[in-house]
Amino acid sequence: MSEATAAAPTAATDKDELLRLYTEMLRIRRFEEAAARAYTQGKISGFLHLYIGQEAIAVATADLMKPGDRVVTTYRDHGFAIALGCDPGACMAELYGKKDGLVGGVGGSMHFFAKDKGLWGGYAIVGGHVPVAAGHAFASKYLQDGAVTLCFLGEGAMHIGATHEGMHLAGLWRLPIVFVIENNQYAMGTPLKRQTAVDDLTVRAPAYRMTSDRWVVRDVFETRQRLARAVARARDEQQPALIELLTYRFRGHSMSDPAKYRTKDEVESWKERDPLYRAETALGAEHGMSAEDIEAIDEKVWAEMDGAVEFAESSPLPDPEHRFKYHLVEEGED
Amino acid sequence: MSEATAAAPTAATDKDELLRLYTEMLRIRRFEEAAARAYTQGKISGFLHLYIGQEAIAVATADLMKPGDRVVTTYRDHGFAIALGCDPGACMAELYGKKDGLVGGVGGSMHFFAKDKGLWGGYAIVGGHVPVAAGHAFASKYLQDGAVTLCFLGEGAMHIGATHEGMHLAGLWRLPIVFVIENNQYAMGTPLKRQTAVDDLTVRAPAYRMTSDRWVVRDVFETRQRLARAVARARDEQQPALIELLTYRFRGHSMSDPAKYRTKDEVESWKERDPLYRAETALGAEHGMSAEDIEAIDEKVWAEMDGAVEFAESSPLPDPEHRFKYHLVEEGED
Amino acid sequence: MPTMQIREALRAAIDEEMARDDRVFVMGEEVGYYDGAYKVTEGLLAKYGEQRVVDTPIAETGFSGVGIGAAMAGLRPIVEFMTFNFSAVAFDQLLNNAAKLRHLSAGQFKLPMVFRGPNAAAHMLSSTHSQAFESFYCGFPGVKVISVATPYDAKGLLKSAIRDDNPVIFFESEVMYAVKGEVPEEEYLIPIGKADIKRPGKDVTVITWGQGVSVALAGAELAAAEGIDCEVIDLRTLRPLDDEAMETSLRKTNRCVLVYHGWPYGGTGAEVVDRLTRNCFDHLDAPIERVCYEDLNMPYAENLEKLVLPSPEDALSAIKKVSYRD
Amino acid sequence: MPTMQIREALRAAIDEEMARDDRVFVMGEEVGYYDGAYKVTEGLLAKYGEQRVVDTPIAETGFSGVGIGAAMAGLRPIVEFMTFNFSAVAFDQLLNNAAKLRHLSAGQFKLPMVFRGPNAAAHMLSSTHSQAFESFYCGFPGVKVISVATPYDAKGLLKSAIRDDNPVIFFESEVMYAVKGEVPEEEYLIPIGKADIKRPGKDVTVITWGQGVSVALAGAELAAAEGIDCEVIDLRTLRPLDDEAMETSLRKTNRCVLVYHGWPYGGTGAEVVDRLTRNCFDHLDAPIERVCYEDLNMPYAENLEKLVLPSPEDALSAIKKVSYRD
Ligand SMILES: Cc1ncc(C[n+]2csc(CCOP(=O)(O)OP(=O)(O)O)c2C)c(N)n1
Ligand SMILES: Cc1ncc(C[n+]2csc(CCOP(=O)(O)OP(=O)(O)O)c2C)c(N)n1
Ligand SMILES: [Mg+2]
Ligand SMILES: [Mg+2]
Repeated sequence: MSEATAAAPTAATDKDELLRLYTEMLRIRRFEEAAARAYTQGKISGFLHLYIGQEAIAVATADLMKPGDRVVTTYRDHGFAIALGCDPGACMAELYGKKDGLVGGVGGSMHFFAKDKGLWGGYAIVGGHVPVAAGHAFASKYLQDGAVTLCFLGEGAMHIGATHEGMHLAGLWRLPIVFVIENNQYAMGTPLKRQTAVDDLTVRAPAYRMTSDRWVVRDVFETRQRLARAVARARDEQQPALIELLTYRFRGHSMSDPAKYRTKDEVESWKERDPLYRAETALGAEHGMSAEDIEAIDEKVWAEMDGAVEFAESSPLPDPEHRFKYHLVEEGED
Repeated sequence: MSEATAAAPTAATDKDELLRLYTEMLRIRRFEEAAARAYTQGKISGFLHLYIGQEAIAVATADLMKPGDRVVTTYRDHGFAIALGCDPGACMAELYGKKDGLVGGVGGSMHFFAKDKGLWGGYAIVGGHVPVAAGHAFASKYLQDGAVTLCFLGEGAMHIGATHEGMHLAGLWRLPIVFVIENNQYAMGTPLKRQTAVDDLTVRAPAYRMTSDRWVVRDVFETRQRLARAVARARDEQQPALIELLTYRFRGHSMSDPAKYRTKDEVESWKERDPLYRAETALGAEHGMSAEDIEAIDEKVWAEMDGAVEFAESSPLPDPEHRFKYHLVEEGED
Repeated sequence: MPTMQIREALRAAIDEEMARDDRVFVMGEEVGYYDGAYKVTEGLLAKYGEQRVVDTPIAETGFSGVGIGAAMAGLRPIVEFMTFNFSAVAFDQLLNNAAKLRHLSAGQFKLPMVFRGPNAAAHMLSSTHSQAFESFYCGFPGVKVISVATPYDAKGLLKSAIRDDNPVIFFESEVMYAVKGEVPEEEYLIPIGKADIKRPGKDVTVITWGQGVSVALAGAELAAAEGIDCEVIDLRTLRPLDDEAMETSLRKTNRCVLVYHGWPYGGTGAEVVDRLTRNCFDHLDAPIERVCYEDLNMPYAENLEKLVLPSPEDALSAIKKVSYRD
Repeated sequence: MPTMQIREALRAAIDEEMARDDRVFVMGEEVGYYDGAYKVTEGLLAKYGEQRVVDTPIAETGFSGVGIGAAMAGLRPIVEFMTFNFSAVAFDQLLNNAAKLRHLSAGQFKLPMVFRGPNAAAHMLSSTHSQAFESFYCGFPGVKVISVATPYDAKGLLKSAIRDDNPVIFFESEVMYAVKGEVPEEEYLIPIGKADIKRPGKDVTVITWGQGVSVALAGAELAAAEGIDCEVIDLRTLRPLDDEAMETSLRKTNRCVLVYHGWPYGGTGAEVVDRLTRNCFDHLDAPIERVCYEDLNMPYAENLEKLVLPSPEDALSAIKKVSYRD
């Protein structure tokens, strides 16, 4: 990891841009903190996998996507939903299992879908979405619609067969797709070194005739720029890519995981790389924003998320009849 | 492939050795020719996948194995059975679905098993045996029995998930195993270039932290020697390996495949590399064996295989009650 | 009416639907350059080209998933399993993606696709290659399941399956591809979910599907020779089941036998017994009998395989048993 | 007698068998350093070390296959699926290797191993994480299948499963790991294949297993309040089924209801109905009723999930129905 770390440039130049992306990252973080609070209060149940620490990836991605492009990701999907413009109220209502939830309360945290916003889904079987994402890209090539599919997966998903098969077909068929490994160092409690015999997961790229890239996610601009390069080649040259992003989740695997398997030192060292923290620092130190101005943004964001919680809490439960819907397309339905 | 081809040394020095291995290869070929004839006569049914052209691999392997070592392979398994010392009569009887078959007529061509001879099975689901073979090696490590498992697979099996998972675990856990890809250029009718985006299948070895090797199988001695090197490292250093053997099957995928998908030229060019043909040539040209002496060997081998056919034909059908056996271990059974 | 093989009927269905809608494509191992392992797709590559007749590596999870993803993006894939035995490695894609994604996305996505290929035992292929998958694939919601036994049904139902906006699992049979039958010149569709009376009768209802159909019909002939007049109902669709057709017949005959290729424990066989005994309890004069595989891994040897498979004689015994004539 | 949780009973079974036979080992995701996703294997790594408590990457096909291969080579693996939902990606290994290799090798190999983990719905995990796998894993020969509902049964049956020389599929439940009950201090084994009467009664036989047991018992209480005395039979082993226990009860009560977590189509539920109606046809005063999941993909929302799951009230309705008191 050291060389990738060494190469990382410092943050952005344009203040408004930085402020905009900072705010987007903050919205994700605050959304999840609000969700975590509700979970702790027993208002949300099931599994809740937080994205805290990885927000820059979703924000950078959403920012470079063109209309028609698609994101396919895992159960750790709130960040992409917020970044892609889903209403936090609808997202929160989904976590609450309410009628106004993003998918009407049928999916919960692990299954956010917002097709019109480019979120083609959060998937809960590790690796199972990788061939599906390749299928979206297959359709793009077939229909020549010019869209690129961005498929996100945890580093833990690299070891399962479905991932291999999906990537292999994408490479063989030169599909317009970018696979992005969010290597947050752990699969549940298992550190990378007990998952695989290698350090660098992009070592597999040549086996699929993909290009690769790999960096520590410290800077949302760098992340956007390097991802954009891969997306452009996927779109214009039918060159699929395998990208490994070195990142960290500051919370446990899910809300029920106390994350006792890592040291304080390790967590602290990653906090220094936290793109949100670094953006905030840059806004102050490099762009002269005052602590009050930054605090004001946070308050605005918190207000939005408190509103989301309120919306979720006041949303009704799904109608009992709702459970019969959408299993099959019924005659005349679309 | 060119460089691998270039590096191939010429055949052996010791005549007796060469004669012995030549005879072993010939036994496999004649066994299968006898089986093919019986199939054409309608005496054998089901699938029959011939190994003709690849015999050197099984012979070299059997020759380097130590007691306790295991071979796990695919449905293309007759060659290993003969090479490992299974009685051709029992093998033929299995193809006939007879009582005296290697596994009593329950498995047929695709499922030869002879545990005591080191043949830990022919498997018919592509890739499905790879994790199982890793499991044998896992047990060797656990029990410290010093055995090595040799897992053979077609190049077509490289693209399926089970293969990836099995190899990945073997690499992670440093198991005493050697994976040998018998790249016979086709998976049924699909040539390598439509199976994968790469030419060299050992490109995956680094992803599993395995050593690799790759050569054209023209010479049974070279094959034995290079395989033995990998086996020794697996045994002594817990260093698993991924080996790609460039070879060719001269028949169709199975007896029902007319193999129209390849040119005569291609087949001819591989015939020149045929280790059996080359060994025969060397016996004459380098070791001064007469055509009659060579012919005499062939006659002896044919006599053995005609005997095998006779044995199979006169073997009774399995008892009807036999179908109830071996589904579960019954009380007191072993 | 012209006569054709089931293989040709299936091919005609695919061909017509590909001509009708260019979002329809075929994908699987050896479907293109090899013209299909069992020649169902013969000639389609030549006619429609590589984009629409897609040869795949051996990666059932991969290409099933690609089919699912392509369907979500607006295509209409026909995914061929060389045989359904090889779909076991793709089970997760069928169970957790094909059957669930419309529901999970609250209707944002449709999955108009067909998984098709031969199912159940062929001849002397041993246990891993002789399995009937309806007991696995009928047991969960979100899919439709079809099993065909005649060229007419094969064509009409495959066309309906391709046009259906849901994932359809479509069972054929290696040993039946060459079975011939009449198929109309004009286009027709057969509705999914409707059973068919393959032989009318009044004494015993024989319910069957797939490879069971010819066994059931032969059994019915044997029974006729003994004066028992069987009504043979070919379910054709296994999910959803045509309860009405089954019950109508049973209320008439008051006796029922099932004949099919597949293991006994659970599955469609047990489900039919369960439904009929509950829904027609007072109409049943005898317990329903099932004639199917023995509960064994399929042996390779021909004589053993034959014993494991259901035979017309087995069917006759069961028919006589429910008629209290054994 | 001491009281412990099901989780502790399972752990004790594994611990005792590991102490007894050093060929027994545990393998799965997070079984070691994490002490088990649901803490069943807590403390075992510390006690037995990395060689015998093996954490795996996320590769169910891979580590199931490794377990199978290790069993063939003389070890006795306990393979944990974090939940059985994730076994779907390993289906081929169970179906085509675990269940068949002894047969294919004509008895040259034994496969003494256990696949275990939680099965069926937990609470608000949505459709991919709420599935009951008995309808898939009971349908083929070559395996035994167990489902436990009390600490006593969990310990006694897991020990038997570990000692069994065959592949055993062993179902637990996330939501039942904390259920407490008495477990003897002394060692004991419970034979595989024997059902248990969890509540004796004379009016209606209620057959159940797994998560269904508590629902059935609660339903029986409700029925008792209305004067119907139910006999609740916990199958415990789902393959092979204990026909004798079921039939003995049914011949006494002449009425039967099934209560279980799982989809309705096929599976163990339908199989039991089929067997009982055939074998006890003249003893049945009413058609057997089944209380199980609605035939739907499981929704996340709590209120919807509750409606899909079987409840004591549903059980009561069915009990009254078969008693002609509805
Ligand atoms: C096939 C499968 N096996 C196991 C699980 C349980 N599981 C859910 S998330 C997870 C860890 C995934 O780690 P990683 O891929 O690194 O993603 P991260 O959670 O770190 O984002 C596991 C084991 C699953 N969902 N699917
Ligand atoms: C999972 C699976 N898919 C498909 C098949 C059908 N099939 C049997 S052999 C084969 C080709 C295998 O090619 P390769 O791995 O190169 O081995 P070879 O036959 O050339 O020795 C196929 C597709 C199968 N047995 N298993
Ligand atoms: Mg991770
Ligand atoms: Mg090959």
